[in-house]
Amino acid sequence: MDLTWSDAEEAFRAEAREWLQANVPESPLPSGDTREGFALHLEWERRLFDARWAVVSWPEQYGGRDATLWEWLIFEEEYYRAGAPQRVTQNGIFLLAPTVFEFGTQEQKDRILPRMAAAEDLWCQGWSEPNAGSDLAAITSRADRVDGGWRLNGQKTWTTRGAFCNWLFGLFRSDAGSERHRGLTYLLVPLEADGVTVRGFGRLDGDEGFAEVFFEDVWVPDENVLGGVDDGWNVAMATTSSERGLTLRSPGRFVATTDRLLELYRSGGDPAPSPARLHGRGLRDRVVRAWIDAEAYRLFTLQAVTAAVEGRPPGAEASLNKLWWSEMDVRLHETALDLLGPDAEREGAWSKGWQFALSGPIYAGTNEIQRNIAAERILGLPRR
Amino acid sequence: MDLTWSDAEEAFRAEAREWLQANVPESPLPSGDTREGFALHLEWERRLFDARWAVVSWPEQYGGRDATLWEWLIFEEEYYRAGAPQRVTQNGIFLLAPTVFEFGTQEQKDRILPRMAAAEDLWCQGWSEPNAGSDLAAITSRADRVDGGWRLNGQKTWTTRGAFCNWLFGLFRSDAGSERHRGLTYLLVPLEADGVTVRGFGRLDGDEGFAEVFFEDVWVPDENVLGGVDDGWNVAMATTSSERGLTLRSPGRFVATTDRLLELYRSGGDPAPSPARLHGRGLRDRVVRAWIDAEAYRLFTLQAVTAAVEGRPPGAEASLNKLWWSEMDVRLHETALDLLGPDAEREGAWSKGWQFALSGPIYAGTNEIQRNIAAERILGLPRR
Amino acid sequence: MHFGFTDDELLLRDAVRALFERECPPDVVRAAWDAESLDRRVWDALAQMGVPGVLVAEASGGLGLDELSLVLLLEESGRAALPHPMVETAAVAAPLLGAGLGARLVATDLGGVLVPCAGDADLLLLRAPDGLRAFERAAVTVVPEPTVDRARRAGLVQCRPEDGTLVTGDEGAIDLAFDRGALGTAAQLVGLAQRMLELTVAYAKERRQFGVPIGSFQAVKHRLADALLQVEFARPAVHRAAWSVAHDVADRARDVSMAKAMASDAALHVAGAALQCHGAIGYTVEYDLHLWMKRAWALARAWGDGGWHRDRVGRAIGV
Amino acid sequence: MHFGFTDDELLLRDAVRALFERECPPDVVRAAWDAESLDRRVWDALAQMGVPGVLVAEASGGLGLDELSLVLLLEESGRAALPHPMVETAAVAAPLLGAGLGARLVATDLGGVLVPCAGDADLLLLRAPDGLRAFERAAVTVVPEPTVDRARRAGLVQCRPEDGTLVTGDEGAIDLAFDRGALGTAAQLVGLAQRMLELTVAYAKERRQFGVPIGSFQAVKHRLADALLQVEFARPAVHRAAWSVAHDVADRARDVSMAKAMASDAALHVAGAALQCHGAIGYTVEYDLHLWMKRAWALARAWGDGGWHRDRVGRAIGV
Repeated sequence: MDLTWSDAEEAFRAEAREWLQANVPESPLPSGDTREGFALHLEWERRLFDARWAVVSWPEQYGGRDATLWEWLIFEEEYYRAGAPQRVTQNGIFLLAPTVFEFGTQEQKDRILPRMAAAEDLWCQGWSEPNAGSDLAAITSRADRVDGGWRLNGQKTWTTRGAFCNWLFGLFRSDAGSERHRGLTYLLVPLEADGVTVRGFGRLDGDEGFAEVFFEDVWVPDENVLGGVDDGWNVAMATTSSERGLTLRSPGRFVATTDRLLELYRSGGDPAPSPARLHGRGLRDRVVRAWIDAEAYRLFTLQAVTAAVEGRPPGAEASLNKLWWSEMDVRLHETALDLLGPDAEREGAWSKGWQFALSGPIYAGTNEIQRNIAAERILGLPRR
Repeated sequence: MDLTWSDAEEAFRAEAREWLQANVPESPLPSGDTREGFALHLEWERRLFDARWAVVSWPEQYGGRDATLWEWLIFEEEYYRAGAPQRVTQNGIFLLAPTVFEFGTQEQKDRILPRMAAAEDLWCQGWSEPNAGSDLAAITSRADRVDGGWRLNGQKTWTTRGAFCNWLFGLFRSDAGSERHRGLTYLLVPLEADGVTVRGFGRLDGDEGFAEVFFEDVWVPDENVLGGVDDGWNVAMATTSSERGLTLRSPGRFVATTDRLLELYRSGGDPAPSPARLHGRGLRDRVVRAWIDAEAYRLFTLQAVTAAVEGRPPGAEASLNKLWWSEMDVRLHETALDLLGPDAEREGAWSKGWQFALSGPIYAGTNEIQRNIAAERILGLPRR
Repeated sequence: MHFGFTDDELLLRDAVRALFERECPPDVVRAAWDAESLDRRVWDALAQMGVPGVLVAEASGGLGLDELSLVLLLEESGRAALPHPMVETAAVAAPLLGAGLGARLVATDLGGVLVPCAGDADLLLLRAPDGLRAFERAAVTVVPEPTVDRARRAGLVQCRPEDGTLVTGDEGAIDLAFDRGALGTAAQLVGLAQRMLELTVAYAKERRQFGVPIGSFQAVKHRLADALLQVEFARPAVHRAAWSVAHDVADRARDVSMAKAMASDAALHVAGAALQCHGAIGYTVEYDLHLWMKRAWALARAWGDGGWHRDRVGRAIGV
Repeated sequence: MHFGFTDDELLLRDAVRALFERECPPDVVRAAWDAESLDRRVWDALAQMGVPGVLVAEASGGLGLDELSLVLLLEESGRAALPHPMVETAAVAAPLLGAGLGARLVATDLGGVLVPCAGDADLLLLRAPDGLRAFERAAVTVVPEPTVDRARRAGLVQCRPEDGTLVTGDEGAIDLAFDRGALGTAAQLVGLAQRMLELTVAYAKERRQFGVPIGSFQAVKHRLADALLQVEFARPAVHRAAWSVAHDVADRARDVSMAKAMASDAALHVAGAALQCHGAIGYTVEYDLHLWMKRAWALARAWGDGGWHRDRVGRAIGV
């Protein structure tokens, strides 16, 4: 065990920190889940790309730095510490790109990845449907074989930032007679295509963070199939716990939030300091627990990255990872709101963060599903 | 709404308090779940009976005082406040007696109730079997029809204080071809009968609180059938949330324990006061929560007794009642142990109480079963 | 000893519930989010029934009832997520100002710096150095403040004490007014929790995944059973506190604080369970759940949050 | 950066695990409850492998390893619910006393007033006004004290300081000894939790009710998934704290306290889940679970409980 960073890693950290200090906007951008905010975020994404900080762990040829997973973790720590803007490109970079790296043809890599890194193409995810949420395998959106490509019909929903993106990656039922996980194909769909209708709608915090996407005889060419035809489920799942680590939820975000929580505690609550609020009510213990939770998540991640670096394949512990960060994030914000007391209902970073945290136990597989997975795949309890 | 006691009720309380003050043993009796302790508890039970405090809510003819449910609650409050001994007769009084009142013939009432009240007959429960716990309807112990009675074969287990009792009430499969809830008969079995073997075994706290009871061609006469033949399930269940309120878990116990907890908190922990233990760790908030929990349980009970007095039938809310008191009892004792810190591992009232509290979420239908009942019968969620 | 309500109390409750079902569907709540001024139709209907004067003596033109009726009606207003300041008007102001409020709306800063409906109120009851003062709307400045539940229409109020009339300088009377506010808010929280639970149970019965209603999964069942448990134990605490206020017993402050702490916790707990059992649909503003959930977040911490009130209980019980 | 163990560290761990599986089955734990004196066969076997000297330099006859090896071995001792004072001997005493302990057992009051195996120890390390002193068993009086886990064989120790030898008067050295004790106990708690979880998973697969294994019920699955989560996140905290002690970093106390707090909470959490998922069988002394559960209750609060250690973390991080 060696919990120190090498000189090269420290140098990488210093470079990242210096650039971020010089470039992170002084006042926070408006939410990237509004139309105006999204545009401002794109400027930021392009500045990141120009300085080659957009996709540090990617090969240089696609706009990255060939950074190690350790360097990626360091970058993320610095990114959140600097209070840099939310990454509106993250669904492409964290969810689609690992799949392209693993299943894409060279032509697809060259076509997709540089434009994704440069925030020229903006990707949203098309997995969930009105009747396929936790039960994702119930997908009914169809892709019918036509000459040289596919004709799409159906509906996707809960598509994050769908109203602001120009490409969608999604799963479609390509074998009309198939059921459940079989007969699905992973397709890349331009949202400007004829027959596509995108309707944005409001998330809990009021931002237009979601979209429904309707497909009516939409044509996509064969070159937009990622991985094998009818093999979409495996393609999509293979990278959900990618050994490239790119789908790791980086601890930097929670460590940074916890630092803000400690500040809030020390300041006695914002905006009206009132020490009486804090004593004898267990709030100090909860603040310490929050710090411990975030630190434990950082350690769990170091352990996972060590395993990845040593080439040990990741397993169902991705479920544990998700349970931890999502529920920690809720508790952490709840503690902040309890510190704020009556001021908690004010709109602001904590109330926004709280509402966002609440989505954690729901999206990317509800925590009920994650607990099933942990119990069945790690502990070996019977599926029934 | 009127939350005051009448003069008659206050007089009843004063009489009970005075008698208890004069009669409760000065130093606590040894556990009633040991052979020696049980004998000492019987002396106490008989003293209670002689003063007509054993079964206050029963008719006078069976040894009671015809007390109202309100008076019963008052008596229980005073009983626990006085630190009076655990009732080793409670399984008869609280579980069997309501059934006898509802389903027993006059001959059975006259035969069973006075001797139960006087602690001359000591009753234990024979419901669970090795393979029928949460799934009680899986009972396989058999009662076969023979001339003038029944021949019993099989095994019961988790029989509380079974090794010290002389009678068992239990459910037996009287219709050999029946399944699940049907074809069971509620029978009263003398443990001195030929063919009965009782083996006591140790509970978590080391006391011989449990027994296994084996039946090998045990004969019981027809007069020992309670309620209808083959109707035992309904007979047993009809009184699990008895409108007579006798199966209510009285709040007095928890209120008294909470008072002890407040004392413990105020004393800074026993035996080595150390105020540093108590500050900044959320313990004060937990102590207040414990008090609130117990008080809320008292209010919930007042509401339930009001409904009972008004003749409204109780329903599935008995499940809520059980969830609340059993989980509150665990939290309450856990808080006490955390106040004690390193002294918590010492044998003593709190550690004994903690171990006992842990049985609450398990016995009388696990809390998993209770939550199923609450969700299905109160909220109407589908059984699946 | 009798822990229950009279038939008359329950009949009035049923009438008010029917009024809310008719006059205050979710669309009315939703409309309050962005309306220039608060639509008063529901409130006028309530006023016609005399509800704002529930605590005012009959001789003074009120209903002459006590806090037991009050909490039953406020629980209904919580169920409806009524945007109007019913706690502030009926529970806090009316007993102090007596007759003559009619259909007027009152706002107050007794429950916190953020004053709900400050801009919509006809009258404001504000803390001043010498006690509690009443101000006409025109006599104060209101700065709207963005909060998570926009139907609360919260604002910050600036005033010059001399522009108002002294209502009372008696700290005991102000404490009682605060206790009525906290009690009333607790009742609303129970109503909010109850409604969120009902909404979620209905959804869990209907929504199907894996070929079955999601309400048949044990995880969903147990979470909703826990939510029910919280509501069913918070409610009697509110009812008892109502009795304690009505009879001004020695333990009044303790009982109100216990009720507010339990109701705050129950509502937050149920909101969490409701959102998780709904999944993504609950996370949208198009679905109604968020209207109740955000009110619960706000009210759970207004008039003192759970920790604040447990602290007060602790002082009362000597720890 | 490398958050993992070397093959050598893991090989030694595996060898010790095998030893415990062979020499310390549940019967050995059970026998320690009532035995007049502690059976030393397991300990002698450990001593033959050099385990008590894991932290002692090779030059002094030890294994010359560090706290990373120590916690791996102590986790195994927790899994086995070893009744011998391995933390006290290998983690606390050996680094202070150096070579020559051999197979001797050490007891200490550094972790609390209740001294485990006080009557069985050959040597006692006790706090004295001038520091830490070592006493031969014959030089002290031991009063056995009944505790829930009788295999802890706890007692209260009385001594006259002048009957012992001063080991160290340096507060820093004593703090380090305490941190090693807390760290070692945290490792044992993780092992205890792991074993209770395994026992319960095995039972839940086998025990049938309603015609299916109880482990197929979602309530049981989710409870055990939560238990797993606690263990899997506590373990890296223990490993990191071992590194921090081995390298005596500035954050050593913080890291040890975080580890002990997490391990204490995890073990208590898993004990609760294990008992509930077992049901009545877990509530008997004939079944083995209680041997682990009671050890967890005791160790969770020895050497500082979760709250005590979070308080210490809080001071380290400035809240």
